[in-house]
Amino acid sequence: MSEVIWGLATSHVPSIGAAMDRGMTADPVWAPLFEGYRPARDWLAQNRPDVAILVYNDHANGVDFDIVPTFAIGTAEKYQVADEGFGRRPVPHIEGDPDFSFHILHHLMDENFDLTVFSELDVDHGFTVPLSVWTPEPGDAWPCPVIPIMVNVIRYPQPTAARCYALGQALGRAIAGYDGVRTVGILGTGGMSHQLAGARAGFINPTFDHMFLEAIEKDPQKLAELSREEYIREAGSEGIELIMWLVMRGAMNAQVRKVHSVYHVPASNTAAGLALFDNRPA
Amino acid sequence: MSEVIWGLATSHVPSIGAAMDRGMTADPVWAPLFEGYRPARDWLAQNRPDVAILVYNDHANGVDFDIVPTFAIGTAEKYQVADEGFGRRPVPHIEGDPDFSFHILHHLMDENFDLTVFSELDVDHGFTVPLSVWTPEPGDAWPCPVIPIMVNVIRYPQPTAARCYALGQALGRAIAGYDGVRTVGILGTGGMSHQLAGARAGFINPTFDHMFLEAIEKDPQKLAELSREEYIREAGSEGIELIMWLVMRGAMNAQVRKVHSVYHVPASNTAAGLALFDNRPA
Amino acid sequence: MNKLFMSLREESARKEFLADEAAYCQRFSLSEAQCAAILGRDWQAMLDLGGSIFYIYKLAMMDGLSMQYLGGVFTGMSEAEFKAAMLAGGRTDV
Amino acid sequence: MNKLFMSLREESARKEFLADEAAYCQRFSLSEAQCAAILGRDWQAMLDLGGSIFYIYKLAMMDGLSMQYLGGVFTGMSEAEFKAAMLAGGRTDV
Ligand SMILES: [Fe+3]
Ligand SMILES: [Fe+3]
Repeated sequence: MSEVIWGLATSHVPSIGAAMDRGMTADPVWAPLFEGYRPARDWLAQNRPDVAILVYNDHANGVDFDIVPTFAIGTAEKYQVADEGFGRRPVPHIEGDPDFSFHILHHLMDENFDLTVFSELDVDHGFTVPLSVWTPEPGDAWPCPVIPIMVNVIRYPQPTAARCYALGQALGRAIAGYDGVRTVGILGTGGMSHQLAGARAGFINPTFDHMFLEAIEKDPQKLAELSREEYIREAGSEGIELIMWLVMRGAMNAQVRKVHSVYHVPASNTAAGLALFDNRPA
Repeated sequence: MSEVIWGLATSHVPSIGAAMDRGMTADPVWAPLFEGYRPARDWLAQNRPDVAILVYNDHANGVDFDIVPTFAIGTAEKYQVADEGFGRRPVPHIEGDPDFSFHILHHLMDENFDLTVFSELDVDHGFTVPLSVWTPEPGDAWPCPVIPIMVNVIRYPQPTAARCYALGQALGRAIAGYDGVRTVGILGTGGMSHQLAGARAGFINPTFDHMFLEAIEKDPQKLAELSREEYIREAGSEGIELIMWLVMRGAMNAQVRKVHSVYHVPASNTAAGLALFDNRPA
Repeated sequence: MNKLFMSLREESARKEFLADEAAYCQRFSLSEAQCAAILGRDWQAMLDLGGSIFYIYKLAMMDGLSMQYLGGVFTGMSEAEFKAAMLAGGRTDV
Repeated sequence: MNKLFMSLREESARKEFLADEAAYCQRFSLSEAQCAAILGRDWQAMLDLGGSIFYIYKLAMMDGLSMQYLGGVFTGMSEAEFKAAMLAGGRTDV
C-alpha cells in the first residue's frame, strides 16, 4: 500500500528554468512569481516523498518528430536532461524507479490504458522546470526518484480531458496497490493559458485560469468534461497542456486540502500557475 | 459509409517471404503451404478493396529498441520496406492513405484507445510477408493503399486479447463512419503456435491452433477471454501474436463466411495458418 | 521540415547547418518554398508550410531569438511591443 | 546489448562491427559478460544476459545462421536434428 501525500500542479515554461539558471529570480519581472513559490517550496521541503511521478509533455526534444505517443511511461533507471538546442540545463539527471514503473505499467495496461513504454528517455524543460519549481537548489541530486508519465498535448488529436482524468484515477489505484514505497508525490505540469504561434500569439485568459485553479481543487469532473476545442479556445493552443493537471488530480482523493496557490502573468508568453494540495485526511 | 468486405488472417514468418523471394515455393518443404494459399489468392484477386488495413507487429526493425507502443497507427503517404539486417525485401514500397488514417485515429482516440502515431515508418516482414501471401506477384505496386496498425506482441506486458478485440470493434465502427472509400480489406497477422527462444524452442501446439482457427470464425469472444499467460502457455512465447487476429475479427460482422483456410507445419520454426473470411451478407 | 529543425538538437548539426544552410536544407528533401522560408527566416511562412512552433523555435534559438520575438512577428509587433503587451497582462481580447 | 544488435540494421554498422567486434562492443557500454557472449557467439548467454530473440537474431543473420540453428542451440540439438523435429510436426510435448 502506497499513498499519494501531495499533488503539485505547475507551469513548466522554459524561461522559468532559465531565470533560475541565470540568477534572475530577484529581477522585478520575475520576483513576484518566485516570491509566490516560496511557501510551496518550504512546505514541500518538509514533506519529501519516497518517490515522485511527474506528468509532462515532451516538446520535440526527447522523442523523434515522427512518433507521437498519446500516453507513455518511462521505465529507466536514469533519465538524462535533454539538449534542447542550447546545451543541457545545469541540473542533475533524474533517478528512476523501474520496479514501480513496471508495476504502474502493468496495472494501467490491465485497466485498458494503451501505454507506450520508454526504456530510455531524455527529458526536457517540461520535466526539469517543474522539478526546479519544487526544489530550486537540488545540489547533486533531486529529492527522490521520479517516474515520467508523458502525455501528447502538442499534436492533434490530443487525448481528451476526460481520458486524462480517467488515467489519473487508474494511476491512483495503481499507486494504492504497490508495496515497494510508502509515500508518493505527484506533479501535473503545463499551462496555464498561452498561445505561442499565429494571430492569437500572446493570448492570456485570466478568467479561465482562475476558474481552472478553483475547479482543479473542488470540481475536477467539471474540467474533465471540457472538449479539446474548449481548451484551445479558452486557454490557447498551448494552454491545452492543462489537461495534464487532470492526470495528477485524478490520482488524488475526492477531497484535498489546498496548501498554496499562485497565479502570475507573464512568464515569457505564458500565464504561470502553481497549486499545491495535501492529499492526506486532515 | 465504408464496408469491410473481407478479413485475411495469416502468419507472417520471414521464411515464407524468403521462400517466395528465392523461388523455393515448389520445394517439397514449402509446396503444401503455397498450394494451400492458392484458393485464397484467387478469391482475393477477384475481390480487390479500395484500401486495406494491416494489423501487425514490428520485430525490432522499424521502431527503436527503447520505445514500445502498445497500439500505433501509421499516417504516412508512403511506407518503405525495412532493412532487417540482410537488405530490403525486393517488393514494392507501400502507399498509405493519410486521410483515412487520421479518420481512424480520431475515432479511436475518442473511443478511449491511446494510440501512438507514426508519421514515418519502415515496415518489416511482419507487414510485407502478409502482403506477399495476399499478392504473390505485385509487380510495381500492391493492389491498393494499406494502413498499418501496430500492436506490441514482443515485450511484456502485451495488450490483453480482450483489449485487442475491443480495438477491432472500435475500428469497425471507425470504418463504417468513413466516406472517403467504399471497400476495405483487413489483415490480422502473426502466429500460429511457435516459440523461438529457450528450452521450449520449436514448440508447436496443433490442438490449440485448430481450436483457434475454428473459434476465430465462430466464437471470437472465447478467444478474447484468454489471458496473456494462456496464450504463451498454449501457443508459445511468440504464438501470442495471435491476439492480432482478434483486432481483424473485431472489425468484422458477428457472422462471417469462411472462404478458405490452411494449416501447415512447419514454416521454419512456426506453425503457419491462413484464414480468409467474406464479411458481406450472403 | 520539422525533421530538419529536430536535427538541430545536436551541436554538430548546428555547426553544419550554419556553415552552409542551403546545402543542409537539401538533405531533408524540402520544397523550394520551405527552403526559402528557412533561409529567409520567414517565420510565418514556416508555420504555414507545416512547421510546428516547437520545432521552428529550435531554429530561432540558434539565431538567438526569443519566443517573444516570434510572438511579435506573428502579431505584427516589435519584440519590445510584444513584451510590453505581455507585461500588461497578455492579449486578453483575441 | 539490444541497442548494439539493433544498430546492425545498417550496412555500414555491420561492416564496422565485423572489422573490429571488440571495439564495436565497447561503444555500447556492455558488461564484460555481455561482450564475451557476443564475441564468443554464446547465444544462450545472450538470452540470459537480457538479449531479446529478435535482436539476437540480427547477429545470427549476419553470421549466416538461421533461426533453426538457434533453435538447435537452445535445445541441445544440431541444426539438422532441430529441422527434423520441426518437419516431424514440431515439439508438441514441451
Ligand atoms: Fe509546454
Ligand atoms: Fe512475428
